[in-house]
Amino acid sequence: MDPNNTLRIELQFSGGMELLFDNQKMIKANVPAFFSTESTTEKHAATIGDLIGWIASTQLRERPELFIGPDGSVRSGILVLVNGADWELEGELEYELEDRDEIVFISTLHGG
Amino acid sequence: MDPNNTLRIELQFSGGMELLFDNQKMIKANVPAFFSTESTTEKHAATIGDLIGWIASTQLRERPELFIGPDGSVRSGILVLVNGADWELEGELEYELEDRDEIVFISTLHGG
Amino acid sequence: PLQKIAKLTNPEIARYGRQLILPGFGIHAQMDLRNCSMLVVGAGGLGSPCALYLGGSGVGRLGIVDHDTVDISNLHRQVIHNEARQGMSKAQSAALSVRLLNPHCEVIVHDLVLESSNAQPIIDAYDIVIDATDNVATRYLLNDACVLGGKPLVSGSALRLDGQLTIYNYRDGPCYRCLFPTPPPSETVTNCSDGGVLGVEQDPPTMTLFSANSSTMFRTIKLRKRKSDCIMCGDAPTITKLIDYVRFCGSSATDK
Amino acid sequence: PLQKIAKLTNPEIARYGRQLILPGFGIHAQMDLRNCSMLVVGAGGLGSPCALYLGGSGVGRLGIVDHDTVDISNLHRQVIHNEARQGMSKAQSAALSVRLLNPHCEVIVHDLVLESSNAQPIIDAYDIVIDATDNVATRYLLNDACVLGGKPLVSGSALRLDGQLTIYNYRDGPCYRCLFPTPPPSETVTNCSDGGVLGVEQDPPTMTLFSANSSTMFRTIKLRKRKSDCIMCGDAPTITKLIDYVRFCGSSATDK
Ligand SMILES: [Zn+2]
Ligand SMILES: [Zn+2]
Repeated sequence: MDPNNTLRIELQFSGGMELLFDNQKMIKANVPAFFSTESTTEKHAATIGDLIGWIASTQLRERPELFIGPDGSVRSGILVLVNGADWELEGELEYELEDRDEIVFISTLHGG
Repeated sequence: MDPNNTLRIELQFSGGMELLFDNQKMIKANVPAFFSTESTTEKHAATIGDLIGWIASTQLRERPELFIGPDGSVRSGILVLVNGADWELEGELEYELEDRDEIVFISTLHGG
Repeated sequence: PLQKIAKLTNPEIARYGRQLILPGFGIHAQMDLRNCSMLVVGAGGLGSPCALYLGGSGVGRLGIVDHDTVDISNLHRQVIHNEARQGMSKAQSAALSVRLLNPHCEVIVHDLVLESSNAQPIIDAYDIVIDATDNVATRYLLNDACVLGGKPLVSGSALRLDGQLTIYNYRDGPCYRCLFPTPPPSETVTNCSDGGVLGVEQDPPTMTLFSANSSTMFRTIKLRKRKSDCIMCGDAPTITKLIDYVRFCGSSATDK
Repeated sequence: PLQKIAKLTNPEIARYGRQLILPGFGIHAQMDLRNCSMLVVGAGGLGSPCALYLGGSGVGRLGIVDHDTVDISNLHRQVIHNEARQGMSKAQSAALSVRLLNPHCEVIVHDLVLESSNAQPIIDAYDIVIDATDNVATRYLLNDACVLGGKPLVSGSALRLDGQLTIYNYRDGPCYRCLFPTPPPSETVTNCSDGGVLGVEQDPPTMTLFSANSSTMFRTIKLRKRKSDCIMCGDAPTITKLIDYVRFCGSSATDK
């Protein structure tokens, strides 16, 4: 395992999320394949939890609090899809990213 | 190349085509990977043209003339998709099938 | 409750004949519609087509909830109203249009703001509830009242060129709180009321997304099942009656 | 032709205000609508929402073609009409509804059957043509007249629970004949007139499919470009005026 590896992840934004990302509905991102485990020097395979932090610090142009919550997950009202399915079916924050995964962030809408 | 090979092809039917196939919208078919070339003993890799003939003779329960035309292509008014794209972009009848291809047959609708 | 009937009248058969011969629909589906009462909450952008098509198709009883009045700035997309009805209650105006279209549909006007104090008996009187509103507090209110009353909740929402459609609390699928346990921060909620979507929904639980400005305009998402630890619809719910939803959702909840 | 205006009136700004503030829409798109004339062919199941929403949204001039009259069996889904208008021309009835919704929209009634003998001047008088009809012969007629007149053709069709939406003859995309050079055998054509779909379309050329009874309800298909050998829109077209479409399509073409 080469810790310099990156994973090719397709990020998509919908329901207004794209406004936080320069109005991009899709970003092809190279995401580190490994992240440091807190308070140790060990590395672990990248999870969605790591991805959310990584996006907030590297991709977000403005107001990260509209994307990430105080607990490090997405803020409430955002649904995450892993390859087309609700992330709850995939383990939520613990899901380990794979090369070429498609991760979608959808903000719930409230227009009637 | 093993001439006994089969390809796993997902057939889909839409716009009323499914009525010809016992109302199945999707059939996972094992299609021969090679077909005989006419008037020789040689075999060639399966094309969509071969697939259409194969479907008409093995899958169709009734009235094959509603599926296949006199020229061996689909009858007029049917659009064929190869992995989500108009088959004209892929070479129409000459397209060589690949394992796990998705081929969709859509009948044009005329309701208003 | 709506009185069930055993067969359609001849005028009903003449009216719905084209649906009756539809493969996969037919007389049984028409009877199900006829013996069903539905509540459309909101007679705005989403509520307009919703009420028109449900009323036209033969729903036996259709309730329409809205406290707003018809304004000229609504008419560009709230097509169930018209210019002469400016100032009329939207629930009244929508009911008028449905009755003109189909006098066989019993239309009930609820010209009121749905709140914790009045929602439960209204919801309980219908078989299916359709959320066509535009604010977060009402979404949680409708969700909780539907879970408490055991009613499926069809939830539509639209903003600009995006739309979302989900059925909650239906056939072991999730409720709104299973997906969104806590309301979004108020600064993330925009109630622009512009856009539009309408559709149909299925097993397994799915959400349908519509986006007019992306290359894949539509997608269907497989959703989680009901969460056993949901405080509303889970195995040991802690919410057993309606709460204060404006407070729960924060100040933005009822802003327009 | 429709007289172009340079700015919206104050009543128009009040009416369309919610659209004007829509990101990605705004005043320019509204002016484009206002200075655009569109022809909706067919005031039935697809024509109903089409005419209502186009009229409401601010199209400057809206033509409606239909020779049928309103029948009780239409009302379950042709929501632009109503019970009191039984027997009235559908084009008239649709025009009435659009005018009630938006008096700023100039509505023109074409109470006639569109044929080779009369189609070209009517098509030529509009900027965009919308095919909401239910028979094959009219689809080819509209396609050919739109290619000859250089008009984009928005084509919707619906049958049972399926729907299809395509823009033809637009920005180097295909015409209907590029996709379907010959009409389908008459026994394969069912004009059940039941179902429904409405949507939006884009570059590159695509077809949007809707199916209410499959797990993936919607899909968007990338279509071929204009075919250089198309007899209608190709580099050397052989059809240079309208033909006999009923004969071309066979006996089933105008059956309902
Ligand atoms: Zn729940
Ligand atoms: Zn062409």
